Amino acid sequence: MNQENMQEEKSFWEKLLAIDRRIIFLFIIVAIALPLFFKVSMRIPVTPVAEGTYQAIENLPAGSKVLASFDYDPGSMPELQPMAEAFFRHAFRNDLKVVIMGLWPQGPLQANIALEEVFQDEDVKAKNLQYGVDYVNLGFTAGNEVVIDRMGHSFEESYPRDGQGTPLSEIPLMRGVRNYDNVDLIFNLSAGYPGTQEWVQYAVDVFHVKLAAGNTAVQAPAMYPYVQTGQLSGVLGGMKGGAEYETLLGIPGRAVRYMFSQAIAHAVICLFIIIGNLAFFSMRKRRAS
Amino acid sequence: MSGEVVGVWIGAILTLGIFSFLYKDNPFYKFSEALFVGVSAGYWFVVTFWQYFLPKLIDNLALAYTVLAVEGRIDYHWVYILGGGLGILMLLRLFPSVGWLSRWSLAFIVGTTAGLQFTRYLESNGIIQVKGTILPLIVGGDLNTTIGNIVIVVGTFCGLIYFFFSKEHRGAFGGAARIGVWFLMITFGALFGYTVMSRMSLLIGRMDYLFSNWLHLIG
Amino acid sequence: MRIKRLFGIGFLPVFLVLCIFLFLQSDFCPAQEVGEVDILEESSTPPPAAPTDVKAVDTPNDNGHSITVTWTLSVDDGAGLGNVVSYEVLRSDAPDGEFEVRGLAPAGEESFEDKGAKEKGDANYLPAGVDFYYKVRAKGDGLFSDSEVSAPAHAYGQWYHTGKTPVVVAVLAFSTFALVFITLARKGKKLYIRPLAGIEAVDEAIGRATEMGKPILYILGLGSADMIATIASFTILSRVAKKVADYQTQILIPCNDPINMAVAQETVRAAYLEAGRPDQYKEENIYYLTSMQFAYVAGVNGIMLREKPATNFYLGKFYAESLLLAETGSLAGSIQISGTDEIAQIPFFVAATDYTLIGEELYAASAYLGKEPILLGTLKGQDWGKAVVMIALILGALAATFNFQFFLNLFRIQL
Amino acid sequence: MRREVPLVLTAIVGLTMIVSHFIPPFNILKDLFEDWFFIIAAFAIYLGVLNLLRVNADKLYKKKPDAPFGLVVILGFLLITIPGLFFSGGRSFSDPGTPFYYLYIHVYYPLSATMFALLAFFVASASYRAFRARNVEATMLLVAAFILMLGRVPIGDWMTAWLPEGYRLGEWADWIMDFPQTAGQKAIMIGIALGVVSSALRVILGLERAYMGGE
Repeated sequence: MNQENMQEEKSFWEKLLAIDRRIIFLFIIVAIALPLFFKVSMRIPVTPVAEGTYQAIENLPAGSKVLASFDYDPGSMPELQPMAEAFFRHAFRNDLKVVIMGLWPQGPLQANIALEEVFQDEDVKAKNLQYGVDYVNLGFTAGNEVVIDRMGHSFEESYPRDGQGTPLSEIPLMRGVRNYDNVDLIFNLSAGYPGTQEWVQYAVDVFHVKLAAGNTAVQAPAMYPYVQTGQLSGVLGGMKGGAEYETLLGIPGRAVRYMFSQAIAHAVICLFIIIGNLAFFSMRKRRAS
Repeated sequence: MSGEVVGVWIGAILTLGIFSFLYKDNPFYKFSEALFVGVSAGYWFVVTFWQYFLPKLIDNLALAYTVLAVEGRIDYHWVYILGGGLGILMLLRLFPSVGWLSRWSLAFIVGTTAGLQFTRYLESNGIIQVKGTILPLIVGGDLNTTIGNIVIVVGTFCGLIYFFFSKEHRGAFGGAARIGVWFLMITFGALFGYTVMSRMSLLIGRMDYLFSNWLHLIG
Repeated sequence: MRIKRLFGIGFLPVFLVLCIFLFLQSDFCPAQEVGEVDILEESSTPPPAAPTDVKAVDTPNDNGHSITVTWTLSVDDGAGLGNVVSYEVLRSDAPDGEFEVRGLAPAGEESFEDKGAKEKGDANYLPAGVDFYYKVRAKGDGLFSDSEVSAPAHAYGQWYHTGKTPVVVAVLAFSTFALVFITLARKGKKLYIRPLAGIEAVDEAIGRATEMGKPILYILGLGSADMIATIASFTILSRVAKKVADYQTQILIPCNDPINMAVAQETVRAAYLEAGRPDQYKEENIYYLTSMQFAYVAGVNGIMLREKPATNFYLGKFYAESLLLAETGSLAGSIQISGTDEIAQIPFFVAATDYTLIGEELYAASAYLGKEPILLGTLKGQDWGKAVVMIALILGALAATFNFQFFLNLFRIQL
Repeated sequence: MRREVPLVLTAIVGLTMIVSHFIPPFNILKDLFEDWFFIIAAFAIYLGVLNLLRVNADKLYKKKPDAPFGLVVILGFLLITIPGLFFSGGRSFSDPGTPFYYLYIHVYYPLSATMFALLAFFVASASYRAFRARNVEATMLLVAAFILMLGRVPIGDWMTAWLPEGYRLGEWADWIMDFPQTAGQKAIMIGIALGVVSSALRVILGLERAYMGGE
């Protein structure tokens, strides 16, 4: 009897060690997909660098103009798109005017995708925002940092027309906006070159405009020195940065949801490692005895 | 249905095709895989044509020809004919009798790589890294940095001992090599753990694509 | 064979016509210089003071075609009126000639490198040996003022880059180590080489494939022949292929790069020839899949699940695909030997494959497998290199602790 | 001719590249050779594509079991090359709005991103299989991975919230990345530099010549 029991138990650990990996895959799918459906507001510790970006936007008085440069492509969507959405929610809530542009060809399209999402919100709908008055999308212009430099003299030089082909002079929002002197903040979402570093070097250092940014997790640490010197108000780093921004904003969105998935998934992996090791050690002990 | 909606459906179906691989190999995955291989090879072919073949070869030769026609002098850019020649030698592989000539192009490529990387690695992976390891072992008033610097110097030293090929790992030398292995293992563990986050982000991004962009289950 | 030739012959004229057509269709035009218009405004505030002491000299340690301009900051830069925004550097070929803008430097900068193109015909051409004159314009709020014109300067090339001396010393030292030990090895000196688990496993892995009657899969990585790791993989492939030929097993090599495919074909053909079995060589087993990272992985994963190779080799340059390949391989039940110099990927190989060659071990592998004394000699040279580095490390740490600046300067490299 | 020319060519080109690092006027050769490299690669892609089409046409011709998928490969190739070469505005082929871009976004990108995302699953299964505290070395790897995995998400900080600030899991993770990880990385990098030097030398001196093929 006893012997039989032992055999059974042994086979349990053995089975656990040789578990079909599809079961592990299933756990990961559930760990990631399920939290996406819950609107959980997880308490996310906020870092000072992320708070810097939030405060730079929060402190602008209503009616201020923000130039938002979208310098990334679909490859960085999971990390940067939540920041883009949170930014628009933030800007529209505080009645800021947004001028969208891009140094990457797909950047302004990413902005449009984010806008579509944000316009579903009841609060935003209620504001009845109008293109050309509350926000405008200038589109993409080739030339990397040269564009940044030229816009210091005149936006019209780089963008004679907006993304839809309307001359800038005919857009109400752009009236009186000649160069960086007429915007109150630049907000930059960047996944590489050209990106935040170029904005610091060619816009902040030369024209003394304020800059706040969001970057991919890989790139963000390289921007910390600029935050330290004050050239950059703050930087959001990766999905976690997006979640911090949403937490500060009080509107938990994609990133917070994503972060919840992320945390659960990490916990599940750690749990699997622990189970694997328990099985491994009990097997070894048995074999030794 | 607009082009965009059709596009999302195509993308979503192909996404599921690749995911089905997790269960087991099946015709749906085979189809997605075959399409992926074909489309990506075509993608690369198109990119190579517009971004390498045309600007690097044809444009340079056209420039040389323009200078000759307009100013009547032989321009530096004619040397690109040699590059084109090496390229054509590669294509001779299609003809077994003269295929061996392609080895000249291969020799050129291998030689260029060996020479370029020789100095590049020695400088950026070698000398600059050694220089970066030259750290003061005692930093007054900063215990954290002091310990950290000692860890870096000792770790790098022992790690290098592990890589010795011509000496047996025995005695004190073997002990140092063992410490070196510990450092390597911590490095690997840390890099593994560090990457898990971004890998999970990718999957979250895909899941969200399926649930929000395609099925609109999440608002 | 017939299909191949048909493709080849039919293809070339089609290809040429295609090229001509596409070229005509494309909008060929040389780069355009974009002029910059400065807006001058009547204003009550005075313009910023001009920078002074403008000097132009040849940029050192280059091949000519570049002149460095330096100046003393305008008194209004940061102080005074504080209205300097940037400096514009202008150039002319005569002191009283027409000056053209060469570039911009932000306020606070005191130098600018006027880098020209080295080819005649390029719009940005800066000839060596021709005198140029410079002036620097302080700009702020649409107003500007120009400095005095500098003394003439011309660009010329240097025959030795003085900032690279440490690299020269290192190149000479390491080459000498290698050559000395190659010579000693030629003379028959026996060299001890410590065993490496990953290398010892190669024979066993090939033997297993023979027993099982299943093929061997060899992945050259995602790099092209422009990476040494890939070239190291070619040299390992030649050893592995020879053993494979001896054992009369099949080796499959799906390639991500057509050049890799060509080199792999040459390598394996030579190995079979050397093993005395040229008739067993099958070129169709070495083929091109696609150059795009994840599509390549999708293809290779399919091969692994359908062909069920007994042994997988992953040697060369690998990126994020490392774990996708290694996990699928383990799912298919293959023995796996991996090696890469891409540090971020080594952990995944360590976790998911049976044996891993870590960094330098990948480069040593072909010498290990070849067992020719000359190649082993180069390994001994490598060890001497390591010894020198380790001594430098200890001395350097001591020098930094006691602040001996002299020693630290030995490692200064100018890029 | 068949063996000697390539060996001599490799040696000459290799040495020229090494020397050009110290002699600025040779930089021009470095740029030129890199351009030639691209040109050769641009020609070689025709070899690759022909090879791919031939392998898959073979599957169809010989009526192998996976013949339909061979056809999918060929059609997939044509699906993107024809619009990419002829109908996407020449050199601005990859701009938003072109057919090439549409295919990139809706076919290539989802496939690629999904394949990349499979890593999440494989990270989990590899961790389960490989992270066993078998011996001291394996334990160190395991512990370091554990700390980093938990330290990068909020869970780590919750678990160690009872510790004083500066000693929580997130900070441990940073410390490991900053110091021991840097040391290990440096040792590997320096080793690689020496390995590259020695391999490059073997190639340039013609000691490794197997890749040049036989007679």
